Amino acid sequence: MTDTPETLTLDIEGWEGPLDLLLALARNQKVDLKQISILALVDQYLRFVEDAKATLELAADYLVMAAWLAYLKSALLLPRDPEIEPSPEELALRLHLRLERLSAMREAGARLVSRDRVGRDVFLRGAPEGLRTMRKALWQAEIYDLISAYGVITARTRPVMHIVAQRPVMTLEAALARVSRLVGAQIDWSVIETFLPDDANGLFRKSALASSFLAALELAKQGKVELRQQSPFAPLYIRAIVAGAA
Amino acid sequence: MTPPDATVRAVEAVLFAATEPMTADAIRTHLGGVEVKPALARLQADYAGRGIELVRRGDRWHFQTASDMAHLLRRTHEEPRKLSRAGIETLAIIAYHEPATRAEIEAIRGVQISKGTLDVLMEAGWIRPAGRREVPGRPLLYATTAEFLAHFGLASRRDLPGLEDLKAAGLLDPIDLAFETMEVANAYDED
Amino acid sequence: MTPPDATVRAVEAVLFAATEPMTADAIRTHLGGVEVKPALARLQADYAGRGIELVRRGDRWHFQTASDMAHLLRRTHEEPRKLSRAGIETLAIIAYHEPATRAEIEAIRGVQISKGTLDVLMEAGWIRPAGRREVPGRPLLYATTAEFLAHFGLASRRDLPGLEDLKAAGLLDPIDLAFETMEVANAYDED
Repeated sequence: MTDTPETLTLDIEGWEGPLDLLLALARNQKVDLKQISILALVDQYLRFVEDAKATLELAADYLVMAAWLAYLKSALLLPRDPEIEPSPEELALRLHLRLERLSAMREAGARLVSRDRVGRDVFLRGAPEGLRTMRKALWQAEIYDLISAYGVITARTRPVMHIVAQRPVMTLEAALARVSRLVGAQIDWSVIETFLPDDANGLFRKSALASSFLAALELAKQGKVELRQQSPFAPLYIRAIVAGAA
Repeated sequence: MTPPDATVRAVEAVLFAATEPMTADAIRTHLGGVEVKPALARLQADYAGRGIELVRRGDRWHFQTASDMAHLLRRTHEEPRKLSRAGIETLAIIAYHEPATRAEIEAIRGVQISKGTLDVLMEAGWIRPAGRREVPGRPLLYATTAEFLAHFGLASRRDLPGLEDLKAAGLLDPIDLAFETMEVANAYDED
Repeated sequence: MTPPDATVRAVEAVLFAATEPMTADAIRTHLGGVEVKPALARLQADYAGRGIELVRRGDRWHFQTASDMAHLLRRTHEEPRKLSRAGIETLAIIAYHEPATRAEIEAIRGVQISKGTLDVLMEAGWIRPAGRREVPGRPLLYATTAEFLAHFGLASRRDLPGLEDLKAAGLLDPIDLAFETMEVANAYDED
């Protein structure tokens, strides 16, 4: 930075922004930060920027700060205009508060890093053995799990024979043959139940009834019988159609 | 104990922070030439009976955790875990048919078993290798252990319920078969 | 001194062997649930004035060399990471204001912080993201860590140098708040 031929007393790259520079200038007043003269501070800053401008491309934020401080200075010097808010005194106070805070944190940081630090001033054990926790599974199972598992395997793998039990049904063919034989012997209307076998009970009776009904419908379709029913769920009557009688 | 003097404290700190055991000479050089032997003797006495001890190995000194505390450095933490379906089935087959080879277990189970399943059962201490079957390939045989009997509260393998008992208990009912098969398929996937 | 009992010896051995500072809870868990607080107090007393000391940083405990031994040990060890001025200030601002957003840090420093500054502090393990502030934009908050306390030898955040004075002087309050306080005080004076 200092390799430029012009005389350069201040190095802008050394400052971390305008606030940093202002704090350094405030410290130059050699008074408590609380008693610094904002006016003197502004003058110093503007002079610095003037000096630096000749040789360096000044960062925008330095120029913005310079403009703001020039405004602040003029406001502080001129008779106060109560219309202007915030007042120049307030602006000066805020700048003051900011510098105090930055200064406080800078000192706090310096005190922090000068403490007894691990690895610089105090040391942890050089070669700790280390603690290791080995996780070990504690397997759990109950006797019931064991025997029921065996039951499942046995049930799954032993040969299985399927025997389909004889079920009491009357096939449609049987019903067709029976109804067409019996209806020929009947002269008049007969309820469909009279065509069922006398010994038909339970499931077989239901099956026989269903098959006989289907048989009756089939015979009616073939024009061999006629059907009659007064109302839904009323008894269903069936009668043979005698050739030539219709 | 009496407060340690500056040399004792320095030797103590240097040995504590050292990454390797140090000779008395190395410590002395480090401390600018003071005599350290009395300090080492003093430290050894100070730490006798504590959780840390100062030991000498050859001509080098170092601190280490007391040897009777070594078990604290590696600690096993036991976590209860439930045996997988594949695990429990494999165990059941071995228990009912032992000794059994892996191929026999698979034939009975009707599903392959992964290496991990047998490992888990061995880790649990419930099965053990029990010689080899004298057939081509000499496959390893597995049998249950005394721990197995203890864990499941059995006096002997003869205490395991027989097939008739299982049937009476409804454990062979084929009704559940479809459902169980589904579960087995899932368990197999997990292997 | 009286010989240490089994728990004292065990805590001593565990902390001595540990590669990182440990909480009392972690020590208790490692030792299978015994109460360790009295043992920690006893150890702290036993080691007072020795070349090694037992210290508490936050809620973690560790052994370290006594700080007055620094001159003997420093030369054998590398300097820890050298922090830039920006890094030191940023760390201080986070530590004294935590939790703090990036914007709050920048407001105090008066400059933007480069990405690298926070990264370096995080990599060192001294700061961590600590949720978000519930304001528009939900900015990330930063706070210090247990390693921060350990590294800088702080028993707790309350031990931060000058923390009480800074608080009392209102230097940790945001400027707006400080300003209002002053206005109120002035108004009161004028009455």
